[in-house]
Amino acid sequence: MASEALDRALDRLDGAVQAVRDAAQSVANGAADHAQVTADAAGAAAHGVSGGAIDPFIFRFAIFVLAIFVGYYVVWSVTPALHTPLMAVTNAISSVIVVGALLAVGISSSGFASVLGFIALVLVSVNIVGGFMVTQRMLAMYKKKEK
Amino acid sequence: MASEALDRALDRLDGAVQAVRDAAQSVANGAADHAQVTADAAGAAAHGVSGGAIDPFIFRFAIFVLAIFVGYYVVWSVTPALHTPLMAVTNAISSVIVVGALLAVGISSSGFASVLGFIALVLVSVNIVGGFMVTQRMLAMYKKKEK
Amino acid sequence: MSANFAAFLYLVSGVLFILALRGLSHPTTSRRGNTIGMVGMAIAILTTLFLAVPSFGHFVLIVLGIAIGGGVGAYIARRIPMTAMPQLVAAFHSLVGLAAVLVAAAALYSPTSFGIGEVGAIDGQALVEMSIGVAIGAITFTGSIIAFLKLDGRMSGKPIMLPSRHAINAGLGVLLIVLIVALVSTASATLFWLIVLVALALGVLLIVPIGGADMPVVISMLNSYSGWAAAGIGFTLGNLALIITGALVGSSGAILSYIMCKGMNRSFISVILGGFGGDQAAAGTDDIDRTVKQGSADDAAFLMSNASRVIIVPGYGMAVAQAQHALREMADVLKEADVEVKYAIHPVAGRMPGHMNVLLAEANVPYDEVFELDDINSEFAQTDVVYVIGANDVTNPAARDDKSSPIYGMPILDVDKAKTCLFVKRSLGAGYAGIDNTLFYKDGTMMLLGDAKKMTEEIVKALDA
Amino acid sequence: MSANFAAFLYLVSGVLFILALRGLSHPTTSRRGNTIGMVGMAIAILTTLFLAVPSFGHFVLIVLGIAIGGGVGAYIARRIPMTAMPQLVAAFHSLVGLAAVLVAAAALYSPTSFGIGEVGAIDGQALVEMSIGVAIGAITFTGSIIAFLKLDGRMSGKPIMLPSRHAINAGLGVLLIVLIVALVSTASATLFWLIVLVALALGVLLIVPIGGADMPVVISMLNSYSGWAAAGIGFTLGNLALIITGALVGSSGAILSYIMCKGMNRSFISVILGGFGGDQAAAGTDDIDRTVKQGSADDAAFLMSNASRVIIVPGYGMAVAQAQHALREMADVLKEADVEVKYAIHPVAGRMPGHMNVLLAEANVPYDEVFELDDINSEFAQTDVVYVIGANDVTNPAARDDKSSPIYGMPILDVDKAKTCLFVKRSLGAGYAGIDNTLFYKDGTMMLLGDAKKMTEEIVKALDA
Ligand SMILES: NC(=O)c1ccc[n+]([C@@H]2O[C@H](COP(=O)([O-])OP(=O)(O)OC[C@H]3O[C@@H](n4cnc5c(N)ncnc54)[C@H](OP(=O)(O)O)[C@@H]3O)[C@@H](O)[C@H]2O)c1
Ligand SMILES: NC(=O)c1ccc[n+]([C@@H]2O[C@H](COP(=O)([O-])OP(=O)(O)OC[C@H]3O[C@@H](n4cnc5c(N)ncnc54)[C@H](OP(=O)(O)O)[C@@H]3O)[C@@H](O)[C@H]2O)c1
Repeated sequence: MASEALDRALDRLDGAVQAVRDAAQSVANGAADHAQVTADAAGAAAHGVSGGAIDPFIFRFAIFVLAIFVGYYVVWSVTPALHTPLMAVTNAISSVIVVGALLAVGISSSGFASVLGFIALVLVSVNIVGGFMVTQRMLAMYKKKEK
Repeated sequence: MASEALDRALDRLDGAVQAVRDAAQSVANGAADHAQVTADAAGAAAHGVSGGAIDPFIFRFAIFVLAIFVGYYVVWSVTPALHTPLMAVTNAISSVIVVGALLAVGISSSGFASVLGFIALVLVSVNIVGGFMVTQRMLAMYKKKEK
Repeated sequence: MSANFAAFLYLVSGVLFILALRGLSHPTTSRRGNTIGMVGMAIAILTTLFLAVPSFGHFVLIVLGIAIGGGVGAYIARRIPMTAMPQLVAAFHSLVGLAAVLVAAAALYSPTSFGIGEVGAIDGQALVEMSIGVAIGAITFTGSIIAFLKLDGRMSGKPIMLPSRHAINAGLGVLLIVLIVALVSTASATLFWLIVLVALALGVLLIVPIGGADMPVVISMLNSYSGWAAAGIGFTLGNLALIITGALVGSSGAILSYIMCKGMNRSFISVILGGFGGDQAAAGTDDIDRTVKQGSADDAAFLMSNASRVIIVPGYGMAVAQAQHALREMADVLKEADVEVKYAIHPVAGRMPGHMNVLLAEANVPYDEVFELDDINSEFAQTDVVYVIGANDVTNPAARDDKSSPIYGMPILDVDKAKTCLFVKRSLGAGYAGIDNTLFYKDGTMMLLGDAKKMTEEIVKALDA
Repeated sequence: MSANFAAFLYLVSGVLFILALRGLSHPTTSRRGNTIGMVGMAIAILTTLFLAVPSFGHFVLIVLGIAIGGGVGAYIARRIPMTAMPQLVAAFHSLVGLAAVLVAAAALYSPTSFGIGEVGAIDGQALVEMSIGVAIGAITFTGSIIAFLKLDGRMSGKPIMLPSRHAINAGLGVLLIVLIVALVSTASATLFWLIVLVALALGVLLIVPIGGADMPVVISMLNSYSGWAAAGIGFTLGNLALIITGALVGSSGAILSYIMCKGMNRSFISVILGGFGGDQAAAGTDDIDRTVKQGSADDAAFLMSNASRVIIVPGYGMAVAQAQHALREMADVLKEADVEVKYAIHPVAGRMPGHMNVLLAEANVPYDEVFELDDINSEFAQTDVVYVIGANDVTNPAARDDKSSPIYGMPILDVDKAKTCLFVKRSLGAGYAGIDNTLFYKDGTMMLLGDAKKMTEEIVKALDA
């Protein structure tokens, strides 16, 4: 059984090597989306029917769709009295785009990209700190009747 | 620039080929989880910092977590009057495990697996048809006052 | 079909299942919701067939399997009486549990068709997910069978308390974990079947000590389990529809269990540990030395026809007696005589959530005459007659007033605040909780002892006369 | 840190954001929710730093950037008056929009650091996602700036109607799509910046024709946009935190827009097409030929101190006059005199959702004295005095009774059902909708003409006397 499996695996090895070669070729040609092709081809070679061969985009899309459902429900459950803080806090959390700014400043290979990233970083930092703090300030004001 | 890219791509090619070899080796050794390793290694070789190198398990887990949130909200929004149909219909939809049974019957390489799959297929078919139909029957009874 | 497109379609099917449950937020949208669910299932099945195209022979086999199972399912769905819904749900759960076990076994013997490796060399992560799925599936299978037998009356509802059962269960649980670890490192089929065996035993042992009347919580819990099992298999197959559905069903069961426990003011743990309820519910007929006002159907008819507002409180006894149709007739006669009639449903009236609502719907009671506890509880004070039919615990003022009562803290329908309270039941016996109901001895209460259906029919006759 | 672990942490951060919004379902849990949100953000930032470890120099740069931005943010957050929240939110949105554009540009010039390919050879899918993100980001940027200027009064609220603006906008939209397609096939930086330019212009053109008073809907819509932009960038980066957050923020903005449109009984489309509202709100002071009963602070004090129940209805005018503190004082005096005081908030009172609630909270009004329309509307009939302070449209019975009114169908507070209705405003002018309010001429109404704050302070004095 092991030798049979080995044969099959070797077939796949060939496939994967071919895929990697194709990908290298496409890089040389300057074509886009080569990375994807490599990964998919290699993945497909190594995987079966319903396993890891799936484009991560599908997963991300699934996550996106489900997050919209969650957003729908979670926002409808916000009490109207807190709609203003809701606007402020969604503002703050949408600044999680800071991860992009950090990548640009921290590890970018282009000076221009670093500059762009730095500006973005300053802007979203205003938003993050400002957004959370102003929400905090508002929420601190909501009090119950003292008994 | 193209030749520099080609060099890098060739480096990666080597990595991917090595990964595929490793995988073949591990198949021969009968070790588990080789397929995953192959895909990951090949994927990692072909991708950058935050791209497709991520184990699909993480994505599936994210989907699972978000689906639990959705489930939480969607079930709490079910009117108590329909809790019995809810139990019946969740029963029906949990039979989507039929996809596993179909794979087992349809394309399995082992006769025993096909037999198991066939039994599973019959059982879940009872559930699917029975569950949806009995829900239908119940729901058809809920009527508004005629004005 | 490409794996990507298939994954997308599985996602679509998962989303359709979400929308199916969402439809249940209101009776008017619920039927469309159910149809959406069917579409989702059809998409999942067709996608699988297109993704992994079977040979003609196998295709025939598949059609055959679906036809046999579907036929049986359709037959059951058409014939089952509404009062048997709790049993039916339990039986269906057991099927899902067994199917999960069989699918996991098939994956073990034919890993290539599931894309999880080769025979004897299955992906480790897949083995973990699979063995969790199979263990939960097996527990669901036998657990649901016990629940079915208890609910269907084929097995005594009395809790069966094995000596040192907690130790045994804990031991089996540990054994299960050890076996799973061993399976992951060896992928041996023997270990797999050992896991199945242990889990099957655990399923029986976990459920037998739980009293028959706690079965609804158990069913919900098993429903939740079957969801998690499906999700486990979903991870193995990398199938989005299964993962999403598993999470949905898992949450649904958990929430329904929670609602029931809260409605009974009991902790989930105490239900699961078992030993509560059972046949003692029939006992408690001892201290009838206190005075009880008893009445006849004629008395009841007289009182109700002279009332301007009547609230009907149905309970488990109505389901037992199948009195819902007679009840609806009675309400019709009263409404014709310009009496305002409403129905008040306690969250745990009957033996499963929403039980009373289905039965009333079956008898064509419009759902806008049926109210939940929170919405109607303040109205009892302005009500002339309350007609309590086969309900007991859910009206017991001890839950509200007597701190020493075992059901203290459970929300109840304040039927004692109405001017007159008519109680239809066969005896002065207790309900499911086995607790005496002080309402029987109250001034404003009139007991109508007898079978709920017969009594109601007699009242209808008296009203018509 | 491995990419897998990082992805897991990003997921955690996304889930924490969900829990942060969930906290807002009640004031008591809201503060914890906000803290959870901060933790989520911290996790996202730290994960990124550990995943793509910067050199020391770059690290210093990052700390500097965060310090500068954070300092400014903290300063603004501390100093901003509560009445300026609508402007602030608009201004913050513009920052997110611009940041999205800059991040996308950085990705274009340094694709390797984002893992989306090489310069000049960027992954096609990433380009599509990126250009959608950048276009939405740019529209959000300029659109929010216009909204900010209008809300802050630095630009006239009057709709600016360019000739054939729909054609221009449609043309720019088509151009945008063409440019995006071209960008995907060439990955040219010039095209990228062209897309940015066109989107910036579109942002301005889309918002200028919308009247100042419709800005709240616009802000919400832009909030939603900024969410979708974030999600777009999230797809490019394959970052779960961004994708989840984008979807959350996108839904949140969309739902708030919907709530506002429903509260105003207008369609979202009619708001977006613009041309409504603006300075005509100050007009409408013509037909004062009908009799109006006018009163003084003393009259009001007398009426209220003799009442047993008073309901206060605040509106936009209270915010303008900053009268909330005086109002709270008045309520305190009344409560000491054993008058029951409640506040009734219309869903679109003021100029943004929840506007009145924040202002009242600022003045230490306990939130359990503040009620939503649905919860209090039936109580007006049993109320002696309603104190309407700076509200107008939300009380206009025309919305309920006059089918020809442009606001017909908008839910209103039934203040006209109370025994007496005190109206504090500066004139008999109309509110935001520019419609005459027939309530002013009703028998039970007494107009207290003057600034809301001054009038309330005078009433407090009169009550104390
Ligand atoms: N709904 C759920 O999801 C759920 C789940 C778990 C547990 N439970 C428990 O179930 C109970 C439900 O309360 P409940 O008030 O509906 O029921 P109950 O308290 O169990 O009382 C039912 C009553 O119906 C009477 N009865 C039985 N058969 C009858 C017949 N043929 N004709 C007339 N009367 C008949 C019985 O009295 P006689 O013997 O004197 O006739 C009994 O007292 C609660 O204690 C609840 O905690 C409910
Ligand atoms: N909240 C939201 O989210 C939102 C969003 C979009 C649109 N809107 C719209 O905004 C309106 C809100 O209704 P509303 O009743 O709160 O406000 P309104 O109808 O706009 O009326 C506000 C009134 O306050 C008076 N006022 C202004 N300054 C004052 C001052 N210093 N002292 C005393 N009175 C003063 C004005 O009358 P004088 O000039 O006579 O003083 C005006 O009639 C609705 O039409 C709604 O559709 C709200």
